[in-house]
Amino acid sequence: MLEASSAIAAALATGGHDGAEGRRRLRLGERRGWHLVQLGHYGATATGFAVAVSRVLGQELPCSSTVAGHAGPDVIMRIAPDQYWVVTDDTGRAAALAAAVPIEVGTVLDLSASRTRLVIEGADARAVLAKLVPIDLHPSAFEVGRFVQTGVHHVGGLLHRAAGDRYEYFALRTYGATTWEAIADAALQFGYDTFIDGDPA
Amino acid sequence: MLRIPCPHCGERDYTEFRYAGDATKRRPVHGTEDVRAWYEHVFLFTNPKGPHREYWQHVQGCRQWLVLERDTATNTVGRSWLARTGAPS
Amino acid sequence: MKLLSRYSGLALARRALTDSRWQRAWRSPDPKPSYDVIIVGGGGHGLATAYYLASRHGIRNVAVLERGYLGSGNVGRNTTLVRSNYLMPGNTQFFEHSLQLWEGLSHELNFNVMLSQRGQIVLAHGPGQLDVLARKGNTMRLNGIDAELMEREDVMRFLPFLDHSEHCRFPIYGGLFQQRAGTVRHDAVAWGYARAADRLGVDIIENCEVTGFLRDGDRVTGVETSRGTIHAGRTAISVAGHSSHVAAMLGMRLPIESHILQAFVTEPIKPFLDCVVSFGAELFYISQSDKGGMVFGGHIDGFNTYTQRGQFPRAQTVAECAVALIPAMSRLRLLRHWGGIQDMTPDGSPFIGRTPFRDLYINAGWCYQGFKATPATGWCLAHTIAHDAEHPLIRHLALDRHMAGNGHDEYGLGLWTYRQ
Amino acid sequence: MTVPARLPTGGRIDRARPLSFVFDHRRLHGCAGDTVASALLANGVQLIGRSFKYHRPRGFLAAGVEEPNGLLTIGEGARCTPNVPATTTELREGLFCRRQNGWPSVDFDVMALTSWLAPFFGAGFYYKTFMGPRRGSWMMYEPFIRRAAGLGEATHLPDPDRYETRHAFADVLVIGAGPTGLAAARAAGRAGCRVTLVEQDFELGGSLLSAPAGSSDADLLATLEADVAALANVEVLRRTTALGVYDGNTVVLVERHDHARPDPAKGEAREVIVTLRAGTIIHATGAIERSMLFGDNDRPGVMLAGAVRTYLNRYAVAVGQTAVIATNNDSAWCAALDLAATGAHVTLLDERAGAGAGLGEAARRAGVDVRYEVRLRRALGGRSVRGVEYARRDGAPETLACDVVGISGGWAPTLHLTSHTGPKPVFDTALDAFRPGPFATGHYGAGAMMGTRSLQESLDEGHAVGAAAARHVGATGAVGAGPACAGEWPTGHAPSPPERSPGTGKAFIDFQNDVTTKDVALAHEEGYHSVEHLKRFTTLGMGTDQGKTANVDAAKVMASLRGIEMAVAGTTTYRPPYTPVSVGALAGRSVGTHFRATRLTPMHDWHLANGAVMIQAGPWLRPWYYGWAGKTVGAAYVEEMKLVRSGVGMSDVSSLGKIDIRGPDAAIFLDRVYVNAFAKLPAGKARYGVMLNDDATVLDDGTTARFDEHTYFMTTTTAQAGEVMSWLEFLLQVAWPELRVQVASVTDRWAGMSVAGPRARQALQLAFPGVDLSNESLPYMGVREFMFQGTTVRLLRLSFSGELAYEVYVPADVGTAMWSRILAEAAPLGIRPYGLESLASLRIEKGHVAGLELDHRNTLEDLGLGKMASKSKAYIGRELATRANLRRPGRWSLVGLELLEPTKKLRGGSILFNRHEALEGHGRGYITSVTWSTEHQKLIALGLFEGGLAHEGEEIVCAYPLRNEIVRARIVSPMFIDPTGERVHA
Repeated sequence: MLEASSAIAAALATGGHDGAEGRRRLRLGERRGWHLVQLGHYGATATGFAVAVSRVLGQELPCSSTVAGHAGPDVIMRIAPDQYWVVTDDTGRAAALAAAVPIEVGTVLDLSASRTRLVIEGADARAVLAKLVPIDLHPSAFEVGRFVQTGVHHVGGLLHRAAGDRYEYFALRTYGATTWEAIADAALQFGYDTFIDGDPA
Repeated sequence: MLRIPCPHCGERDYTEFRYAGDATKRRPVHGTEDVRAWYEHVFLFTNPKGPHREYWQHVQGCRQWLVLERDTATNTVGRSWLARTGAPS
Repeated sequence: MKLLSRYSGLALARRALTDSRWQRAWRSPDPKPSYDVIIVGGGGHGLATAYYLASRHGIRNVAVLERGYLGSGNVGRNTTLVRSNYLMPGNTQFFEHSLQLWEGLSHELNFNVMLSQRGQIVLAHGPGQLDVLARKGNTMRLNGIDAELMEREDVMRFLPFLDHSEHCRFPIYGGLFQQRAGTVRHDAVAWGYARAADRLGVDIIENCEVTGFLRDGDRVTGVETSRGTIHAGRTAISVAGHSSHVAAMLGMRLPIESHILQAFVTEPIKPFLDCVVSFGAELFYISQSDKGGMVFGGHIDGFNTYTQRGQFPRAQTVAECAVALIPAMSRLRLLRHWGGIQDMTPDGSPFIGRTPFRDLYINAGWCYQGFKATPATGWCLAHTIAHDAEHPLIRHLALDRHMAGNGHDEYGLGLWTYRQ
Repeated sequence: MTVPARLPTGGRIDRARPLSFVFDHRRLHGCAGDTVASALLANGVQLIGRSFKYHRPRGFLAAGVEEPNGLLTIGEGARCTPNVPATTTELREGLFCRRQNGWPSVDFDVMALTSWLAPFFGAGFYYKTFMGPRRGSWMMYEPFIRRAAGLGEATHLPDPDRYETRHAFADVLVIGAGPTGLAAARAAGRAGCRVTLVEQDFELGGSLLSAPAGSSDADLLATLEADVAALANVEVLRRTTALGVYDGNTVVLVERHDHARPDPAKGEAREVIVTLRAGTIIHATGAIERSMLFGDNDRPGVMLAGAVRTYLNRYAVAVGQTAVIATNNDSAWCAALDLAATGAHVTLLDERAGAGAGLGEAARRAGVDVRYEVRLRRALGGRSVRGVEYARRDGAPETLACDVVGISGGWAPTLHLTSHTGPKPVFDTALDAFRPGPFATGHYGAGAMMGTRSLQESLDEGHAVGAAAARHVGATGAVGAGPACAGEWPTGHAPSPPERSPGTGKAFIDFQNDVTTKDVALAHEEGYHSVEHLKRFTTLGMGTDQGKTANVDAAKVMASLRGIEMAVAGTTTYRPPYTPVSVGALAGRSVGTHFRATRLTPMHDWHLANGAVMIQAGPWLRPWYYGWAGKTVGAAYVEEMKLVRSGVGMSDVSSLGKIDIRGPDAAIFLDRVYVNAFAKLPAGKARYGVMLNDDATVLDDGTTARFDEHTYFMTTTTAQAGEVMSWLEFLLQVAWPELRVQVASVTDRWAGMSVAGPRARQALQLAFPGVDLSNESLPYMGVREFMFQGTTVRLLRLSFSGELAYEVYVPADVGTAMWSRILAEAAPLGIRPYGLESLASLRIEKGHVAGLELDHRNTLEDLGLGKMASKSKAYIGRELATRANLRRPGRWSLVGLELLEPTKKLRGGSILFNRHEALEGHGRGYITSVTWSTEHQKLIALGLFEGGLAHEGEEIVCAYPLRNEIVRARIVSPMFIDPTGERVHA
């Protein structure tokens, strides 16, 4: 097996940082060992596509463009009117979907390794993100389960509120290190520890 | 700062989008050999001072091309719809 | 009481020590029923055109019609740069002619427009970019225009306070310097041309909005205005920022979209930067005014608008460029930012010359470069109107050039609509 | 420590927290709660600076943001900040400040001589002189003008402080936390919506802060503050200025943290720009007091009456023992009464015949000497005021000795923010000032900024708009009753316009820019009549205070000279920011390395660890050259070229744009996009393609591989990847939505590495044992996807260098592992990495066009690619390519050049000429790219030349006048190596 490496390995290796008060109030990390499948259909094939896909996922595709759906441990996000992301830990997901969706109905594209999944955790996570994304993250406007496609430092990415104080940001892998630096820099005043969630498969 | 209603993502800062010009123009059908028609399509603009329809692409979001109604005299933003649907929803 | 009309140090002393008074800089006449030539638009270009019509072509029965106050458009909203570092055939000669006219303008107009030739450096941030600048510099030299190539070390010596550090995102690799480039006091240009044209008999009519055109078949014979109908032998449109709007009165569609370009000034400080510096990593340029403010600008905001106000994110990206170029700029404080409406064209070059209508001429589409072109535009447009034939320096700027495939893309950026 | 003018009691300062600071090298003392201005006044400092043009001595005019005179340089070294208003700078321990614009010193300033020459230096004098003796003489005078202008001196050192930006959202934004704003925030907060209340001061309260301690107004403030603090949904931002109101209900704020000495190493920012998107905006910005026009009205000690009261009551500064208060309205009576209460001797000069109810009686009780229907003519004194000359209308002047003069010419609503995007100001005759025009839906104004003069009315208005704004955003909670005040401040304004100075001496309108009534008269004389001409001709209102105390008066003086109404005269346009803001704050964290986001390839860390020198390529960092090949780029790239030409090398090409295109109509789609045909490209093959813009200029080139019938893998140039992706999306979503195709950027999904050189196949055979790489199995332009050690590998046999070469793509996370594996396995073959410089040089030798040739001006034919265009199908750009000038013979098109003079150099950017023709004008072409050819052992180049290869074999001249170089070269085919393609097919 070829050894997988992280886009932010070097940055992660430098460790955490004490905040202005000498404390570390946040946890910043990377989630590893996951897969990303992008699904798409054409103008007239939405129904057949939905049927084929939900058979594999065991779950209807979400209609919402703002709230993620769940199929077991998989997270499904409607990223465009005709496109979905399946975020999964299941290595076989892409192949299973590809087998189920004929090309006449839609497309299945394995995008694993194309994104760096950054995790921001802690009570100050919202304050850190407010420095980076032009999105209203007030709990009344951005409930758990919400996701947005937006940008950090003029580069697009996807932000998902995975749990109460846990946010995950899917950065383009080639911008992963620069995005990490921006997040860590924004977290400097609060202080942070770093962690790695899930090892490379 | 302009705030643009993306038909898919909701209202966002205009900086997430890329402006792409006059959406009132109709692109000649692919292969149309009328050079004048292509010239007018590519090079001439109505550029009105007032209500207008224009293309934007939500490049940092859903990457959808959309049509936005906006008043160029005031920057007041109106309706928007996916360009692929071709009409206000 | 004596009225002083000519400007000089002596006249200033006379005004200070005697009961003499200054003559008004320009009269405020009511429009006559007809003129030989009407210029629509009392900005720098329109006033310069009127002045050269009167002074070079003996056509003095001229009116300049201005919707608001004289000089209310882009002539008073720009970052005041003048230069002649242009690459494309046609542009090189045109802008050099303009710079030469600038060099004699204070004397010509008896109005100090404060041409300050402290030089401009355009920076390169990589070897390829320096080659592109070298091509331009070599072309300038071959056309008798001053240009100097600077290597990284030369720039470090010349402007040590630019960011030459290892933290710099886009290291400075070199630059192209033109000593004769510089700045001009922008309002003075409008006022100086207005005063000089007025002395030659040109009527400058403010608060006079053109609302329509008089036509006789395909011939334009005058204008309807908020102050009545005015007949004209020939009519020229020179209304940067509103070109499409005015052309639409004649049913013309132009290769122009209106965009906002913002300009910025800091509080005044003692001499800090002696020349004009243009960043190479992004569009950004900065100089220091005689009053001490750092004057700078960048890209257009990037969408079609007629509002004369900018979007804040552009102010941020421009400020980022300022600090990236000169880290000490961070501590200076921004005093004001404002916007001007700019005609953007598909190839970044303007349109000057005749139109599909007889006796109607247009000057529009100046993109980022209208101010520095002011004297040469006036010069060439006056010639074109006087002779009903394009001046040789503007033959490449015809309104219908794109139909013939004669795009004139100075910066090689391609169709701007897809390149914001 | 003695603080001579500090009152022993009273004020809102904290005497228990003394602070010391340095002013012009003297150590002075103040307290927490002081501004630098109040501390200086408390220390008896009256002369605070010299004016801009005439270098007149100046003291504080105001106590807030409107201050025109009191600008100091604060801080030292790299933290030296010029032109900071002392009136808004919170005092902190150890603060270092100095006065500016005086030489040799502010106390003794030689430049004050200019004041004597003032008659020559009227507004715009420079337009009339400095033109001789010859053209260009201005350059002789300018340095003196430049030196004389400017205020403080800035440092050239990089700013050591940190700035940030932040995004915020609120249902209701209240700007200004005076009584009106507090009442509004209280109401909106009680209704239950998200409220943000911003206040530029470090204390809430606005005008209430100027009330004496223990007064009913002070009690009211305490109550309002407590009410607002009790609401968890109201966010209160102190030391935060609303700089501007922009489209989309966006308000930009700046938070200042200088008072806390932020430590950048701890991530603490000095200033934070907040971009706040508001549901509704409530303007509660109050009003600014106007000065009065009389001779020498700029003498230090002449202050706005409101400032006198603020210094006295808020800061406990004994501003004077013998005071004159001059006014045209009731508000200044408070200052007179409060001063008298401290034991000062106060004379009140009111322009009117009488004052508001009860004021006369109160003044008599307080011992204030009141004189009606009198007007100030002149201030007496030099570096500080010693008295005033005043007169009844048409009466003889009388003098009064005094050590402070408080003036009040009425109040002008602070409407700057409302006019940034909102209504044009309208002139209110009763108010004798401009007020905001009607607001758009969702915007509200209340209190003094609307011209309201009574405290209770302001509270009522604040409460009402707070409730209305809450309703506007759908909040339904009960707001209850509004706050009530116990006392009433005096009301009433005199609509009498300020008259031009009847006295002698200069009457300043714009103190900072030294604009006097005479300058306005001069502008009138010369015809600069419109408010904009007046502003531009006299520089009125263009100082750091943006004429906050000056604009209305100047417009009134001009209107009266012209004999027109103020409504006709109008006012100039207010521009953001409301008060100056650091450029650094706007830049936020986008500075230094973070100026722009950086894009790194999957093998980036490996490159750094293995001696690569990196170079910028748009957002990317790419290896430029490797240390193994040499210490300089010039030496290294030649070694790297030799490696590829003679053995095998590997280069990181991950930055190429990569687009996955799939669907039943993918072939049709590509046929339309590319000039050449792709529909018939067999699966398992790749083809080089070029796409045009609609206007027929070349958009991009690259190779597209077909992996199966419906799946294509497109590569684009690094520079154009984003453009191409957007373009394809446009075509599919807008132009041809009927096509069943999905496109996705997979640039980040795949790591790419090019293995090139005669031994490339051997190298890959070592890396992928068991995979059949024979020429038959994987011929030139063949592609294959296979699994290797659990990883998908895409192998494309393409060549950019002209050698036998392959591009290897693997998922990005195993990029480094694959890269390392190939280097390790093929080590016996001498494989090494090569960088961008040699990559670019190899392609020049092969004659491939790239960035410097693809500059959006060139057509397909110009680049020698005309033959690629299909004649049997339509493609984008086909029609406009037929325009006459694009078909003209003799266009500049691609050629190769070889140097004929081995001792000289070829250089990119050289201009090309025929032999024997004059070297002038624009030439017949230019050189785009140059390299040393290892193959030919000479310098070669690509360029564009008039007529192109029709001139093959001709000798031409390359001119590089920037270095005074002229060299001879020969036009040759751009394909310098292997023109028949034997190597790539090997």
